[in-house]
Amino acid sequence: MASGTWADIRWIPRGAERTSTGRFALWLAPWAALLALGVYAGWLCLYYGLNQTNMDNRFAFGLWIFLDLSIIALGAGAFFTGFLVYILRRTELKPILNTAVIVGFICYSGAVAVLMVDVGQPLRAWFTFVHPNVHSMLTEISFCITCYLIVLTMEYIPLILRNHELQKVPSFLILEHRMHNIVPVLAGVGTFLSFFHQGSLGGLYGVLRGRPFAFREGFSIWPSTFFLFVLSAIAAGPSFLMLIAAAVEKVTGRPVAKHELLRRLGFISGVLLAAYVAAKSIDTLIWLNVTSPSVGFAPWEYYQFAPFGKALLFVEIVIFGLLPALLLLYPRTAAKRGWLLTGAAMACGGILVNRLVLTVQTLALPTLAFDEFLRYFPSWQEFATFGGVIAYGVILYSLSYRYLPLFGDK
Amino acid sequence: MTRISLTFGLGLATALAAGWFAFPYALYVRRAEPLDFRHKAHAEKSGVSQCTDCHALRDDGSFAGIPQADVCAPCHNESMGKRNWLVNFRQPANVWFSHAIHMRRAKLDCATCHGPYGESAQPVAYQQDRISGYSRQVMDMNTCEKCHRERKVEVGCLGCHK
Amino acid sequence: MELTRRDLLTWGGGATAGLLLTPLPWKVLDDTSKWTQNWPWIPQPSRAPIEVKRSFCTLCPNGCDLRVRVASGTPVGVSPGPQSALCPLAFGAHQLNWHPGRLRQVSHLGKAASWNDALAAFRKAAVEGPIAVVDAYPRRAGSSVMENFARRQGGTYCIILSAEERSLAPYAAWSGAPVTSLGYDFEHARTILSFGAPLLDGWGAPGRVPRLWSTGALKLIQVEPSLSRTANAAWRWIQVPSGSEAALAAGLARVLLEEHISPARAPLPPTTVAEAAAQTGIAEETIRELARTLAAHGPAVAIAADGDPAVAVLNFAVGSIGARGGIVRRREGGPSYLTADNLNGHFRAVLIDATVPWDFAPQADAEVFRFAAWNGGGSRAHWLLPAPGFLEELTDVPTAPGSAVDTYAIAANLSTPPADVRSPAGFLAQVDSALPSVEDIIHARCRELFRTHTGALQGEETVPVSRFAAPERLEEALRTGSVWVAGPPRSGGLRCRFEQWPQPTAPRATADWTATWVPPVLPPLAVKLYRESSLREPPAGRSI
Amino acid sequence: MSARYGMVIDLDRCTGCGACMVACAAENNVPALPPKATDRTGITPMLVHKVSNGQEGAEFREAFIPVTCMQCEHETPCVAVCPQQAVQVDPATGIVMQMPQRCLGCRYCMTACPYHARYFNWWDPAWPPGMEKTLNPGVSVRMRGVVEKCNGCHARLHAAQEKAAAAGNREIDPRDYRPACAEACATGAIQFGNLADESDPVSQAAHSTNAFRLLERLGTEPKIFYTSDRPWVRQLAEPHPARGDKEVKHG
Repeated sequence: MASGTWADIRWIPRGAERTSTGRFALWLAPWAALLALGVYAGWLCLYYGLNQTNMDNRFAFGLWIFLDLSIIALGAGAFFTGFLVYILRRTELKPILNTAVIVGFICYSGAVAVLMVDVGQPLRAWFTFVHPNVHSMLTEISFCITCYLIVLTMEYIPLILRNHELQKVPSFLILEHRMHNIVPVLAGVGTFLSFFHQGSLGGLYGVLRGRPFAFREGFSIWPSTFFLFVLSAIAAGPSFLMLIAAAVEKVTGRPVAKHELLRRLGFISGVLLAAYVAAKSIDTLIWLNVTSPSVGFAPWEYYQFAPFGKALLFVEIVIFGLLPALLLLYPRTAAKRGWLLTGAAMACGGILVNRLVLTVQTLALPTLAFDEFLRYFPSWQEFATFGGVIAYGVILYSLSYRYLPLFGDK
Repeated sequence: MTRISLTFGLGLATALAAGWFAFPYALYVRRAEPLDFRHKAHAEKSGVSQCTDCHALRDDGSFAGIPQADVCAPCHNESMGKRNWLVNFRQPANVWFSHAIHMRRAKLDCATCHGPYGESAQPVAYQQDRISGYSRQVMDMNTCEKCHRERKVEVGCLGCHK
Repeated sequence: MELTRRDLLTWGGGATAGLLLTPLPWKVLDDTSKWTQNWPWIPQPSRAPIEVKRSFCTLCPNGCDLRVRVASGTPVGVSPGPQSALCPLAFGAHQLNWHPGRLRQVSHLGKAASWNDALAAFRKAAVEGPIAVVDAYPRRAGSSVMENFARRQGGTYCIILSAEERSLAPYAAWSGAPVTSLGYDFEHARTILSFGAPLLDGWGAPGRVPRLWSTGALKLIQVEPSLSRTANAAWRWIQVPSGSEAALAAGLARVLLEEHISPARAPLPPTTVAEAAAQTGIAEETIRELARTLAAHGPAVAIAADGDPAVAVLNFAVGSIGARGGIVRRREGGPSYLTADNLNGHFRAVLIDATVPWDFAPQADAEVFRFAAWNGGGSRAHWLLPAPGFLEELTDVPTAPGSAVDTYAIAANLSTPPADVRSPAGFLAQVDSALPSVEDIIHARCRELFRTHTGALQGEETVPVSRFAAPERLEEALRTGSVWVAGPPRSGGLRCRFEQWPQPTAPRATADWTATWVPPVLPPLAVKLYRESSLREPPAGRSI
Repeated sequence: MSARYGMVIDLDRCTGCGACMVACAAENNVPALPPKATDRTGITPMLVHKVSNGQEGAEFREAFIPVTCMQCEHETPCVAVCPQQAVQVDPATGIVMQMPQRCLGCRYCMTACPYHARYFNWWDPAWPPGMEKTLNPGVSVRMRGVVEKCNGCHARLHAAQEKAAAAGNREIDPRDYRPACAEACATGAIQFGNLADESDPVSQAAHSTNAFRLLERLGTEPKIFYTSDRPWVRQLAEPHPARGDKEVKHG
């Protein structure tokens, strides 16, 4: 039953059950601490430079890029659900839409924040918009992500404005309605932008002619990884939303998403994942037998350095690809909540493995005959910075959940 | 409605005023030259006609910039000593500008870039940008690029940067 | 009328809109990025004009010639001159004068002191007893000031031989010629048989053997227990167990003499080829074949890196002593010096020149005055006296050790020294006012060169001395980077008496290219080389 | 007019002394290493690798491979990926120019370069007190947080151009423009010249039978050539991740 300070209570959606202010603060406290640590670590990197990290001339990209790629893929649920609801009119997914938007916003804003610490000269980042190199995947990413972040913000604002305290301000009420009407349009724009930058993130490595482990042939300017990334992202997005919903239920102890909804998401995820696994397998075979040998790299030699052995390839495609797809699609397992969520979790895990291999193994592998396989382990500053982003996400979501009618509470 | 537009307009006006007038004034710090040198007076009195009479190229083609005291010596019997001039046109350390190439090869005259600086009756105040540390008069890259485009002289980054 | 929340919001909206229509946000954005391009804590190079000047590297006795770019009294770049190539360290040498290990202050037993204290102490010592002066770079004008002082004071002047001179010591002993007057005529040799001398790795002038080797005309045979840089690049690497070099030399000599394939005549060595093969683990046939190569592909010369007479003696059999392409005596040569390891007798004090390596341990009970530009640490010196650093003093450059021809050059001082440094010559001049100054000696030497009318000056072009009108012209040319080069060595100018086949001495470790490098510290950029490339380990005993 | 500057490096004449590295660092105002730096966070626009033939005992031999920016001519990996045109191939010289003042330090180009010839300024450049006086005035000091690489000693090209202009010539005198590494090489193993000029000995050497380029099959047309008479050395041009016989660096 709602009980808390008057000041706090009046912001909570009418009739919604929320925990007491005290318990809510207790829940936030550790996350706030983590966020503080992350901010401190980020400041260290900005003030003293990136020598605070364990990256070096060979490992020019490290933990941050890996996790950026991952969370942006997981955040794909936002645009994809919007696409399904507003463009394909799959209204049964509406209950999860708000969560999707917020999760998307968190993932993207978090990724951008980390990127600003990751680049050596954040104050020059805007050069990309003034002197863009149209051939660079990174340019495409910068533009798309920036635009899409704006879109997400515009999708998020009406949610905030739906808070009944804020709606007391008339202009806010008007604004909320106005913006609510354009949300379908935003969804369309978001879909378009997301499609491209999700792909470009794949292209990021796929175009690296100098890194035969990552280099892929493709269609016109886009290497195959471009499409694989889109596919894997929209496959993992719904799964991630399932996990979030489940987590919310666990934490709040209130049913927020019916099993039917989860199954629906699981089904979508499963179908796309299956498609992805098929495409990925074909791509891998072509690369192993055609692309890589053509530039003189004997493909299996990539896999002789632990821990990046052949096993990892199997784990990525079969254990964390095919298997979860089956779990999500096979009616008997899909019917069981436990199996369904396991499948979702493994699907997301598969994305992580894929992004890890592409970012870290590519850099660790030698290219010249006389250079060596190198290892890298992130410094605490790198971990802490990212921990901060996760804390930021949890806090933002918790606040949204507490004060906004995310699951359409009356 | 009128009230809204009024307050809105008020905000607009304040911002415009701040941005266009207060900001430039606050951005630059004015610093005095060690000596208020007058180009015009020198041109008239000493009969110096060419900029290059005082601002010469060295044998290796590098530009001598502001002349040393020995150039002043013939006319000024009292020692001028060494002065730390604030150079209005000094480019930052990462720019390589060759006067030799622009004067000898492109046959530009000084005024093309420096304007009527040589005829200035009063010393031009040195205004330094508080943030970037640049002089306000210093030629910016767009101006260089514009001229190069017009004359179809394509150079890469390191053609002008070092 | 009172302000409502709405008023504030609309005002804010207007202000935001307005601000975007002003230069403010854009200018700030642009300026902050310019700020990152000119961070105030990043050092800026000088804007002063650059002059290219000529001088010589005096960080080791090889005296390579330099083209130095100088901006406002500071070298900002070092390039090889037309005559030489440079060692890796030379390219960072201009940074040494600001090395953290630079000595800038007189110190006595680790405590700061003044030049007057040091002078007083030295004068006292000079009155009380004989003083030994140790120098590792003899025949400079500064050296002869020290030598003069020692003679007048009743003390002793002694030198430390360079690696090249140590390898020549046996021939000096057999011929009676001073070791500083001997050299290798590599320029005319076609085969070099090196017993462990790092010929491509800093033995002698950095450019000398490497250049000859790189043309492919020189057959380089390296005898060494392990694969050194030189062995790796040599035409042949003969791997022998450490200590068996003498046996191989004897074996080769025996073949050469038995088969009469070399012009030389000498009694047969006691060692037979079979014994040599047994000791070295090399097939007899290989030894014979190697000896025939020496004979067929002459002029050939053998180098005993550590001056082991039992190896050096091989040159008798090869017939390369005093011959073209072999071991020669230079025209001018040099006087014979007492070497520091033969220094005996009691000395009240020892004056150590800045060129002496830090591992040199002077006699225990003497008061040690040590000159140095950089602190090598752990010295047993009572007095540490800051000396001029790289290109900070005018000095002349005598013939490089092991050179076949005499040379003379003058190293101009291009860098302004710190306030409180003095050269030993300057210091001694204050003790004994009758001593000549370095300038005087250089003038005198130039006049002498002019008088002899031999040799030529090599600079941008080569000009015979006879073409110079006056000694001043000659000196001017020398001071601006020309090198005086004497005529070729007299053939047969070196006669060695053969006594008997010497017993092998215990092998000494051969030093690499940092051996003759005077500073105990290395240029910071060379330290990068050690740390970031897999090329080599930092040399022992040098603080990098 | 438009030259194609390149190098031919005779690996059989490289003694591995490392003079090219030091000369390069000095010419380009590369800072000395900060104490905490590892051998993978420093700047070495020219880096000499030590390799071996993997044989045992008397057959064991080493070779030294100076690696710098290969000045790729075609589909230059770093140029393609830079989001804000901080890298470009100079049409007049063929030199791949890295512009530190434009760079935002995203390091994408470093992941793109197969030769690991690009270096990030992990540290603020710093020198012992007073040593900044020895900096080369022709080259600006790079700030922390940007990528840099071999720019073909552009300061020397500038000087040559200015000298030519002052003398009233359009073209530079080739003798006035020679990068520090080539100038420093005692044995003349590193030869620098204009590949576009058939009369240039360097462009002739580049077409000799023993000439090769590293990872040639990537198709990036490097302008740094190597020559060697030793087959096992020539093999090193081919990618071969299985060979691990590069000596593990100390430190």
